[in-house]
Amino acid sequence: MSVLQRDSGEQIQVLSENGQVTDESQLPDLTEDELVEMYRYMKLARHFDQRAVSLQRQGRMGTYPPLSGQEGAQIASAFALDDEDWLFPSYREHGASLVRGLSLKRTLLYWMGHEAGNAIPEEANIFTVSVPIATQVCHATGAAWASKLQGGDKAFICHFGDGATSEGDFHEGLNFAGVFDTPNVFFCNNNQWAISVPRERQTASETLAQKAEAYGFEGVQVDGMDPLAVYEVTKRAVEKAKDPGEGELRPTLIEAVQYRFGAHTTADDPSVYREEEEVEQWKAKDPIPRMETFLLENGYLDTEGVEAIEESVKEEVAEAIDEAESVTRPEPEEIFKHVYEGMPERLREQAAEFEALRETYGDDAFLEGH
Amino acid sequence: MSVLQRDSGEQIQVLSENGQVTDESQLPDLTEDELVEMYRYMKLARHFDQRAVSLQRQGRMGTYPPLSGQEGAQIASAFALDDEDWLFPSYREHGASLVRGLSLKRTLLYWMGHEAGNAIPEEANIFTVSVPIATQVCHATGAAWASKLQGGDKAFICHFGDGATSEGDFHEGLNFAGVFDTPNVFFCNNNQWAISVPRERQTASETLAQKAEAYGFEGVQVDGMDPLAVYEVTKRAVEKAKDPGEGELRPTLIEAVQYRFGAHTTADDPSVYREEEEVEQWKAKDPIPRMETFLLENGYLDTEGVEAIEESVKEEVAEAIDEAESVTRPEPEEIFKHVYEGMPERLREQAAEFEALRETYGDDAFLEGH
Amino acid sequence: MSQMETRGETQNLTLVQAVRDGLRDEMREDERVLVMGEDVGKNGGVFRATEGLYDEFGGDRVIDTPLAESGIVGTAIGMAAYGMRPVAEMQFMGFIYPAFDQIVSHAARLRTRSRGRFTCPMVVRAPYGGGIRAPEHHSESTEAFFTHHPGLKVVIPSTPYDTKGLLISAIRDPDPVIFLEPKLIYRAFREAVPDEPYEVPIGEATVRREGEDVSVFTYGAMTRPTLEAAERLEDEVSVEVVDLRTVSPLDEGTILESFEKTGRAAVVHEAPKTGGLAGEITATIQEEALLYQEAPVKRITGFDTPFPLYALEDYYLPEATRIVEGIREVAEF
Amino acid sequence: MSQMETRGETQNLTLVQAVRDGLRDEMREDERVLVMGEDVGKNGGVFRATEGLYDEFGGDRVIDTPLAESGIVGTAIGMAAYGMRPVAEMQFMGFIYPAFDQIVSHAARLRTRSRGRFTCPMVVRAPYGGGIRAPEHHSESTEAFFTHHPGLKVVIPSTPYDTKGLLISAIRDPDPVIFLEPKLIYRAFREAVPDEPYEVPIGEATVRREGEDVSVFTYGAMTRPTLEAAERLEDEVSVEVVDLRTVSPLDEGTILESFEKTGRAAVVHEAPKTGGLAGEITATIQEEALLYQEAPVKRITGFDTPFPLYALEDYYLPEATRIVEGIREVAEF
Ligand SMILES: Cc1ncc(C[n+]2csc(CCOP(=O)(O)OP(=O)(O)O)c2C)c(N)n1
Ligand SMILES: Cc1ncc(C[n+]2csc(CCOP(=O)(O)OP(=O)(O)O)c2C)c(N)n1
Ligand SMILES: [Mg+2]
Ligand SMILES: [Mg+2]
Repeated sequence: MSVLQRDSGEQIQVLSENGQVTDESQLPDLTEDELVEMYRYMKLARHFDQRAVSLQRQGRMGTYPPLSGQEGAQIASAFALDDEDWLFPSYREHGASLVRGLSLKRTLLYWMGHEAGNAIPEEANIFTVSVPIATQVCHATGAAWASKLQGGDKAFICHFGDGATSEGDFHEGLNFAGVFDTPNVFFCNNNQWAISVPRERQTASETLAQKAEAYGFEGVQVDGMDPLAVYEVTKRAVEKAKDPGEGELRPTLIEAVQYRFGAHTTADDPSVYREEEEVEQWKAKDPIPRMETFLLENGYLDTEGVEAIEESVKEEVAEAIDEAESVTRPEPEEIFKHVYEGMPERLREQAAEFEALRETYGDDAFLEGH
Repeated sequence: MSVLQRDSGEQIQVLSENGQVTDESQLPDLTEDELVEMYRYMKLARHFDQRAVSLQRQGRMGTYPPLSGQEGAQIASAFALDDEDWLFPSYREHGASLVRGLSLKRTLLYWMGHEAGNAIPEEANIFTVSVPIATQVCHATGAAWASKLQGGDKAFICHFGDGATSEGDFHEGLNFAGVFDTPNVFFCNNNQWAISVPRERQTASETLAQKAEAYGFEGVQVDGMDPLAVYEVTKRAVEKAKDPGEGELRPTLIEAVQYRFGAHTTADDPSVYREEEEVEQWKAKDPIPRMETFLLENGYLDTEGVEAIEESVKEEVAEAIDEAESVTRPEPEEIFKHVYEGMPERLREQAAEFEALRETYGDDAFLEGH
Repeated sequence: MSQMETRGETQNLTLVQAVRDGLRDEMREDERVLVMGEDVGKNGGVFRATEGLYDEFGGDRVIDTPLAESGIVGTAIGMAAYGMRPVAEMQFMGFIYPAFDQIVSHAARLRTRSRGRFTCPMVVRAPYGGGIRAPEHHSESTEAFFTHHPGLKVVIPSTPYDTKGLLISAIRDPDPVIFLEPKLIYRAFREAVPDEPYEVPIGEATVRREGEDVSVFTYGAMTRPTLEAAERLEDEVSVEVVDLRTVSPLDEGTILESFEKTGRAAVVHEAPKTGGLAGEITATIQEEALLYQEAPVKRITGFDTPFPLYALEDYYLPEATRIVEGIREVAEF
Repeated sequence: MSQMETRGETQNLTLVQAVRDGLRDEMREDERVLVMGEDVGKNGGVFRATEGLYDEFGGDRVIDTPLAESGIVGTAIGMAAYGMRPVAEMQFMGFIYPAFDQIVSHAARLRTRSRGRFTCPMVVRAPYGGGIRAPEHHSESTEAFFTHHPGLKVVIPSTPYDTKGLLISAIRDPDPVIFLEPKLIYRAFREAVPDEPYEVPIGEATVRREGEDVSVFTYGAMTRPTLEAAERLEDEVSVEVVDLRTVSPLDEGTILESFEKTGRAAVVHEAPKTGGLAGEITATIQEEALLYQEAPVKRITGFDTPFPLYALEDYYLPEATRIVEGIREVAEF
């Protein structure tokens, strides 16, 4: 079993920090339009993120986990999927989910505390957000396994963080994937921090990619802030998941090395545990200017194009916010729905009792307390 | 991080299957007496095992997990510890526990359903048996960590099976050990089977030793039916745990490749899931004749010596059985003891209520049912 | 025993055979159904509950998994969400806890969380309870952990007939069901079980013995000693024995109907008293029927201690003597 | 508030500051005490409950661990057995379940299993409960899982004074204590808290408000809306409010004493109704004091549903209106 690109010096990279192609041989097979689309998605995700953080600041949204810095990994990994493939996100994958068909409005609604934000539309192959760390790894393996048993030909990508690799469910999910040779791509967004815990404190292994060694399949480390490298590595993993070579196992563990520029969530203050200097260093690798330079220098896009994109993402985000904010607070009976397919008697009674109280006292009586 | 002896062809071995020394350089530094003592322990464990199985057959004991075939790994790994070191056993380590000071009588009592069997004597550095698979790995890491924080200089060995490597607690325990650089030796008794599940079904990784790669410390594969190799490898791991070399981490994962000759437990029928042929193949590696040949050929022991040992182990086991069987059924109030340091009021009431009933109806009223 | 439908062919089966029969029938009927767990394949399960299934359905539908309960339940959740109907076995109830997070955080909540977009039609089977001289952790009955969590159903049969019918209902149920099998009586007796698949509805208790003076609510392996106690008391107290069969959601209708008739009740279970189901049932009774109540509801249960090693297990488990005494106390209050 | 000892110097602290104060005092007193968990070190905890401890005691005693709850509790058990006094933090109660097996199978049973040779003097701290507009899984109150298991103690303070005293008692306790902190009121108010270490005994409830007509048993964050409801009802019903403080073992003495005086009771908690502590308390009351009972005990609790996302959480949580209504129902029965 080969484990590629063990240490950081050997990470797969296609674009340098300055947006220059460093390895022609790995340039992905993408059209101009696709490259521009990827870039636009990254800009959209970044702008969305900034607006979401400020919504939270203004009390218009609850706790929110920002993604800035991680657009390269999110957008490019989602982009590398075929239409029929599935995405199993963690809670930070707003960019990846967007590419796969989850509207910004729903993402906003979710973080505004509406269950409706999590009702993935039928046509989008995205699983609901999993908050307990690493638990979704097992779900992704199970779904991929089911698909394989059903004779399907799809890949299942699952995103999680560096911190997630310490959980038992990471281990069990990857181990099952190896044993049952399921069509999975395990995509680790190693953003160097699990809240305040640095990567070195998470595990003594030199890379996270090498953890694949324990499961008998391939592990790859990639520059996670290089969208072209991420695309290429993910694409290959997706292809292998569907059609492995002789003697090869389908799953891959991808470690995408990157950085979270902002706070862990809007409830977090990173200045307590990390130096601004470190952030600055990583900002030099920002995937967005890197991609922009590449597009500009290759003539795939000009400065007007860039400006047009900037305008259009602003509009798109503003519209999504308007839409989300115009959704009224859900009715309390929503609490009782969808617990089971049918409603057990006792639950029906509780709902009725509560409704009666609400009629007597009015809504405000219940909302004042907190 | 070097991972030694990755595949079975490269296992560490000192004695061939015929008891010939294959690698002089690895011959452990043991006196004649110590070598004979190891041999005697192995014989004792084997004989104990056979008698225990027949006690269960005769209805004199409950379910019992046999160890035959695994004496080499158990005895030699326990032997490699220094007096002050600690053992964290699984449920099958009767041999290892014996070496470390747990009497056969107590082991029998435990499997006869007496809590008293688990009351490790103060002078023995053995943790209580852990039945839930792999959970003890975390305890061993925690204890080793505590000892290190206290400035101690001890090693903590933890035994578990091949099946245990699939559990989340194996992963979390080893990962903590790597991060906190704890003085642990993780000793995997890979006996090829987890009840009916073969090693290949447990994980797709080529060896279990290579799983250490995920935790940044050393993994070693050893012929687990070669007591001298096991001793040597364990000894080195114990030494490293106490005094690691420059840049080295303290923990080691040892995979001791071996075979369980008998059933998983007396409740198991291995003929349902494995071929007698396979058992026969592994019997050729039996650690006991191997060690015996080595001792005889080197003149450390003669045939009378062997016979004397056979006699003495029989006596020792017979005595332990007599002692264990002469222990009367514990008093029911034992149920209520040791739940907490003090007895909460409600528990006291339950105990009293039960005692009153027992006085009224007599013991038999409670025992007849089942 | 009561609502048994025995038209058509039947076989005399033990409870564990009825488990296997139910699994086999549903696997034949519905190819989405699969069985997974430790030793369920070639070995046919450590209690032989899945015997023969591997030969009939092959390794893709009767799956020996690695030794990892969270992995088993976690992947089964993914499978269930993706159109399969997995039946995951936990080898003993005492080993279900590594999967606890997956059960309560995901199986129980997937439907709620996704507003019905994803569901989790899976069954988690586990043998539970004491009395078989097993080692530590092999005798638990911690059903109350699962009855406290919304989104789960919890079923505990006490007869072969019910076992097959309830298991089939559980497999067909659109939501996750924890299916606990009283291993003490896996082979204790046989009963006529129809060859054809049939459902015993989830959520319905049954009256195993009619009586006028005291209602005793129980389930699983405790049903038999409870019936025995009722018989012993025949000349003294007329005891009604209600076998709950489903412990979540509880069949309040049947419980209250019986209680309103007798005005006196006891609950019998193996699990520790504090926080056990007996407390929930008692609370429900006094909430809904206090004015009928003539005596405290007696909880005849395991003690508030860990389950002891087997030398003492007979003392731990409620048996006819303790049940007789408890019922008498209620009758005489 | 009742048994407060305020001799000596005091400081006005919030509840979360009292947590930190208790930890710091015990770490100063006893060098075996250490704090471990996710983000408890440099970051001082996501709620700042361990702020400043890392600077004072260093990384060997205030330990940032990898993200692995079973590993945290499992290694803490090994540490506790080996002479340390670990205080393990679970970042939120909703993330305690991966450690459930270690808690119920080991922490709770080590003493029993080894006949006292090994013990587990550890504390597992977790913020619990709703009301802070947090994401999914951040608002659980599943204390009933832990109160059902023998070998554990479960403590839930509702004031800064009690928090420090109970936490110190928990750390000094020879057995494992689950210490649940009502995060809704982490910063809701301040109270004089002695600078010196002191114990508030585990297992003792306290009467927060005396009354004659109805006893209301509650704990944690629900204590405040319950007191508010009692005040609102002042002219109508004389309400006694008992803050349980320890939910395992329950202080039956105080509960029964209050109930025998009033003959009417309600229990208020955030956790779902079915299988929650209210049922256990109700069962205990009717077992021991049925003859005093004049009305059904009312359970004023969370619904039998998963905790909703925050847009609806205010409806889920019992608050003064529902409590007032429930108490009235009891009073008027
Ligand atoms: C089981 C569990 N434990 C703890 C948490 C609280 N928590 C939320 S995010 C987080 C850190 C996650 O770090 P990482 O996996 O690196 O992902 P990142 O947030 O950096 O994307 C923690 C500890 C949780 N959500 N689930
Ligand atoms: C958590 C848990 N799950 C399941 C079991 C039931 N069980 C007991 S032994 C065993 C197989 C263990 O295999 P392995 O780890 O290889 O050890 P071996 O018995 O071969 O020594 C199983 C599944 C258990 N004891 N604990
Ligand atoms: Mg991270
Ligand atoms: Mg094995």
